[in-house]
Amino acid sequence: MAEVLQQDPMRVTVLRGGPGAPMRPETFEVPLYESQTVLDVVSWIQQNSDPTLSYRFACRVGMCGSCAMMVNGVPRWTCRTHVQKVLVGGAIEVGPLRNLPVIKDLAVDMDPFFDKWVEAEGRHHPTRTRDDGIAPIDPESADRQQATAGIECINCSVCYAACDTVAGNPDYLGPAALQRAWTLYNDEKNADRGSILDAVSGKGGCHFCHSMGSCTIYCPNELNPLAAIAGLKSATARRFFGRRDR
Amino acid sequence: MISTQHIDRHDTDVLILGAGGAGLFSALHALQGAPEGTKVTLAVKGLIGKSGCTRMVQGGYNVALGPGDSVERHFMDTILGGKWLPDQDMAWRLCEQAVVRVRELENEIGCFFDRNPDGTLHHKAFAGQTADRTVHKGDLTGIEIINRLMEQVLARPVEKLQEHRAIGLIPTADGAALAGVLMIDMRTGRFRFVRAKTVLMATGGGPTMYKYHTPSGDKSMDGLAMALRAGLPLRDMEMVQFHPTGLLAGDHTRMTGTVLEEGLRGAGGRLLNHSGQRFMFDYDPKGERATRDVVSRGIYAEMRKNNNPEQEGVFISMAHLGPANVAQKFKGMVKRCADCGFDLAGGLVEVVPTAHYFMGGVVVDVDTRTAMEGLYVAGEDAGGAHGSNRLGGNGVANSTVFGGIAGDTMAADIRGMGALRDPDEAVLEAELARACHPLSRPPALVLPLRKALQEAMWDEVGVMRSEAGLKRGLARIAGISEALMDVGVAADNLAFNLTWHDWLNLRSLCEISDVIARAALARDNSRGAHFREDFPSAGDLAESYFTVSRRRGGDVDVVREPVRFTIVRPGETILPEGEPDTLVAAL
Amino acid sequence: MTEFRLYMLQRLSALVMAPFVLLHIGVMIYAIRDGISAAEILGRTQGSVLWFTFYATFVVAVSIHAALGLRIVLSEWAGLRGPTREITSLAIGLGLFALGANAVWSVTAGGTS
Amino acid sequence: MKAFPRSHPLWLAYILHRLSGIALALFLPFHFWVLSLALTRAAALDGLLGVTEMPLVKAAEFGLVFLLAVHMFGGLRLIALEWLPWSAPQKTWAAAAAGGAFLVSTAFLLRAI
Ligand SMILES: Cc1cc2nc3c(=O)[nH]c(=O)nc-3n(C[C@H](O)[C@H](O)[C@H](O)COP(=O)(O)OP(=O)(O)OC[C@H]3O[C@@H](n4cnc5c(N)ncnc54)[C@H](O)[C@@H]3O)c2cc1C
Ligand code: SF4
Ligand code: F3S
Ligand code: FES
Repeated sequence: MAEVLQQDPMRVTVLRGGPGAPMRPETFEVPLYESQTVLDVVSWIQQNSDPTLSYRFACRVGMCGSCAMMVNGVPRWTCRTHVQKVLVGGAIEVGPLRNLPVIKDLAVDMDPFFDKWVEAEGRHHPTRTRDDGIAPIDPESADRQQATAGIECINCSVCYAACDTVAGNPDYLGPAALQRAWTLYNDEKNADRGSILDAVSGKGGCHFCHSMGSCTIYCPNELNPLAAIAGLKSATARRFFGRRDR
Repeated sequence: MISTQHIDRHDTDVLILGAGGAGLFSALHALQGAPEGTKVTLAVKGLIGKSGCTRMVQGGYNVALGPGDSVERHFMDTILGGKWLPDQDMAWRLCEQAVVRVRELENEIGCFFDRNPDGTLHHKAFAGQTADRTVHKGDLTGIEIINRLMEQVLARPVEKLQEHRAIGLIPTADGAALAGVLMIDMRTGRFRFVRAKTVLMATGGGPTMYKYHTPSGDKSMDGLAMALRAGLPLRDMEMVQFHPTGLLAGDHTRMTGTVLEEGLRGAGGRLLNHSGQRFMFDYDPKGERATRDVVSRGIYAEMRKNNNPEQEGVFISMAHLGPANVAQKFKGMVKRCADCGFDLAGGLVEVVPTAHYFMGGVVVDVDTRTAMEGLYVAGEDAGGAHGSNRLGGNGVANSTVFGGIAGDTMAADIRGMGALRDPDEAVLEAELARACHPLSRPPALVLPLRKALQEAMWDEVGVMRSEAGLKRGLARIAGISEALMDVGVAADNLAFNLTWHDWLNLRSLCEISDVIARAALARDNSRGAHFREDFPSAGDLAESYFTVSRRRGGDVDVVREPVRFTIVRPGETILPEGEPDTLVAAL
Repeated sequence: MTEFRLYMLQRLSALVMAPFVLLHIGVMIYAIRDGISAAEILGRTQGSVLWFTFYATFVVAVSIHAALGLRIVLSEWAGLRGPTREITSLAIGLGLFALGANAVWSVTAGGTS
Repeated sequence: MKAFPRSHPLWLAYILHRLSGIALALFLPFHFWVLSLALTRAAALDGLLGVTEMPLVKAAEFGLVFLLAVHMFGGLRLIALEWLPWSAPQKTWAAAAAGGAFLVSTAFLLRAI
């Protein structure tokens, strides 16, 4: 079995609270192990030290995108963040994900994030039915490559937490939803691409992005929402100058 | 004390429990098929689109669309893989409808599965298949399926009850039909009773009562435990599939048990024992490429030989294939290991068989109806389609196919249903009391008991079983269940109280663990995932039976029922004469 | 006006300004070489239709551009929303235009030609 | 709690652009006012322009041209990024913008001294 790595436990400061209870830091001592993630640390506290600590996870392996938190001020998937990577002087700080309402302690309400996903027309608009065959699509075509670039987004909201435009503008759709719209815009199976451009040109649309790029820097999946949003801006501008939608 | 006075009451028409492939598909189909104005409610223990295992599907989705493949061939593979135990009508429905469902996923839901250079769908062959049949999106197929489904559901008028945990199926006073479901709004800690004309249970099973397990943390057999308490018959409950290569990283980390993908062995990955020797050829001529159950037993046997608590597992080694090559071919897997501190491409990673999938489940008909009016079951909660073993790629096919069917069926059945039914208040009260049990006990840690159950199941009811072991297992489970009743949870703040839910998880797991052990005792032969060291032979195929477990009074009884060979009999095939046994080129 | 049109207006006004800014900086560098005097400036600009058009276009563009730019800053950093924000940024635009027009007029009106 | 760290080139380019935009918008009314003095009170303008010889004011002037240059190059970079086909080396763009700005402003400073 894995050994406790050192005598001294790490000091873990957790930001706790929620609506009705102002957020306050609380520090715990947690034994340090080899191969230990931040999610393990938070779980250790709940399972051994303070049973009322709230947080969220599901898959444990970076697939579901429900365990993101602020770790030392940085938004991260906690299940895929090795403690050794973030330990500073034997301590770490964990807080709820930024830019979303806190439900309790480390668990945030992700509904605004998904409402915006829907608002950005972030869903397939069919051109075929289940009675038709599968559309033949050249995987190397330029459009498909653009669509493929952002498809592995797991909607973890890390980019959303990293973006200062989201922080300042509650209407802003945010990097992930806009990236999804760009993916669909380039998907040749998707109907009525014009409606996607309409959906991202509204009061919280892609034009509010200041290309600050924190989304791209912090996306744990190495996706590039900045580029996707730039793609949307250029598509809308092209349409403005009278070029047809593809 | 919390009483039924404290329950929020809520009504809907169609209630769906769970938001995996089965739950989400049923929501879409119910909306498509039900009369105008029908209210559809989705209640889920986690977040929509984020919880459950459908999202974690890596390998892909089996569908007979590949070159030369046919529904008949897919069906035969499923029956042979299930060692003649599947319900043949369900298996047929699965294979036949998978074709429609994949087209629906691609064309209506918006999934994009990998293509060949000529633009057609790419198919690969999972172990145990005789054709290239598995469609996939890289090795993140589940993310593509669930993200696309989730978008469609979120954009439609579905009532969302997220982080609502179902805790009890509440029948009508006469017990003839289901009235509704009791749940906990986990965010507030309040109870809510939802009446519905039809309820789909799609909570996804999840054998997380084993020391090593792959499913997501929200799955804890709640659905099957509820069904058991409601007196429904459960079949094939002894059938727990182990994946041979789960990560072993210590019992302090949630990474332990998570899957290292099948493709690693397929590509030539080697398994080495504690002394650095390859061993799989001692167990099977296919070596590391043998089927999951065989490799799992091989590893288990090596572990037992070594019997060293300091170094429990075996190792997977990829380096001989060239670390750079491995890092490129298995990018996601290598990165995942690296994030957690392991070098998969160049070093050794310790692995162990890990409980992966639960073949057993509620007895249903081919339209997902159960013995209780108003209750439907689909996905991993339903038994029958896989028999004793699920083929890789048939899991997500099963949940999406039968989820859609459940939606259609509920939409049709609801037309003939009158008013909402009233619950049996006595059952409601009993379920409430069950959930509140720990709140009036002195608080203690839940974790040690969870670990104890996981050890007991791994030791006695795991990869290899015997009568003596299973009996020991039953005694250990009973002891843990009893101890759990003395573990309390502080009741001062029930909002998002994970510890209370840990307690409830463990309660469900104990209830179902007991059934698994009993069903395993009742099967005195070895089929698929179920291996009895004291009965290693498969028994007479023509006399195949499946187990049905059911709670009557306080006790669970297990009976054997003969498999009905409605489509094909052992020794026969439905493939046309002259069809080759396999279309997959031997490696 | 839709947000998208405002965005286009802001970007296009910026593009209009770009050559002006370069030219303006160029002129400044040239002018400042031997120190600046009012007479010098006025001698160059007064009565010139060209300079008038040059600076007038700049003033129009910069009023639009800066007002729209600050409109976003005000909403993100000062939390201004709805009519408050629109009126404030309109005032900024008009104010800049008024001051700018006055300046252009002062510098280019009168003189010979 | 630790602050959210933002010190990567793209974010710095963003904040530089925003602050320079705001500073320009604050300076512009003053600039217009100075010019408007031209016609009515040429002497006053001369007085003001004379002040530009003082080192402190020199530095301020340098700062303003720097701001204008920074903002313009930053803005052009943004528009290129948004409208021209996206190219990956983003950071190069940002660096080039700052570099260009610095070049122009030093040129200005050198000539002015
Ligand atoms: C790591 C991994 C890899 C896999 N790879 C493959 C593969 O390549 N191919 C394949 O075919 N199959 C694969 N499977 C199996 C496949 O994922 C499952 O068979 C299938 O997804 C089950 O779908 P489901 O809809 O029944 O359940 P799930 O997708 O698990 O969903 C269950 C839902 O029920 C909810 N729930 C649970 N309890 C409650 C409750 N009490 N109240 C309310 N809601 C509740 C959960 O939160 C969740 O939303 C894999 C499984 C795992 C774990
Ligand atoms: S783009 Fe990246 S960071 Fe943003 S939600 Fe998707 S996966 Fe997460
Ligand atoms: S961080 Fe925000 S401002 Fe744009 S480039 Fe990314 S969305
Ligand atoms: S728990 Fe799923 S991404 Fe971390």
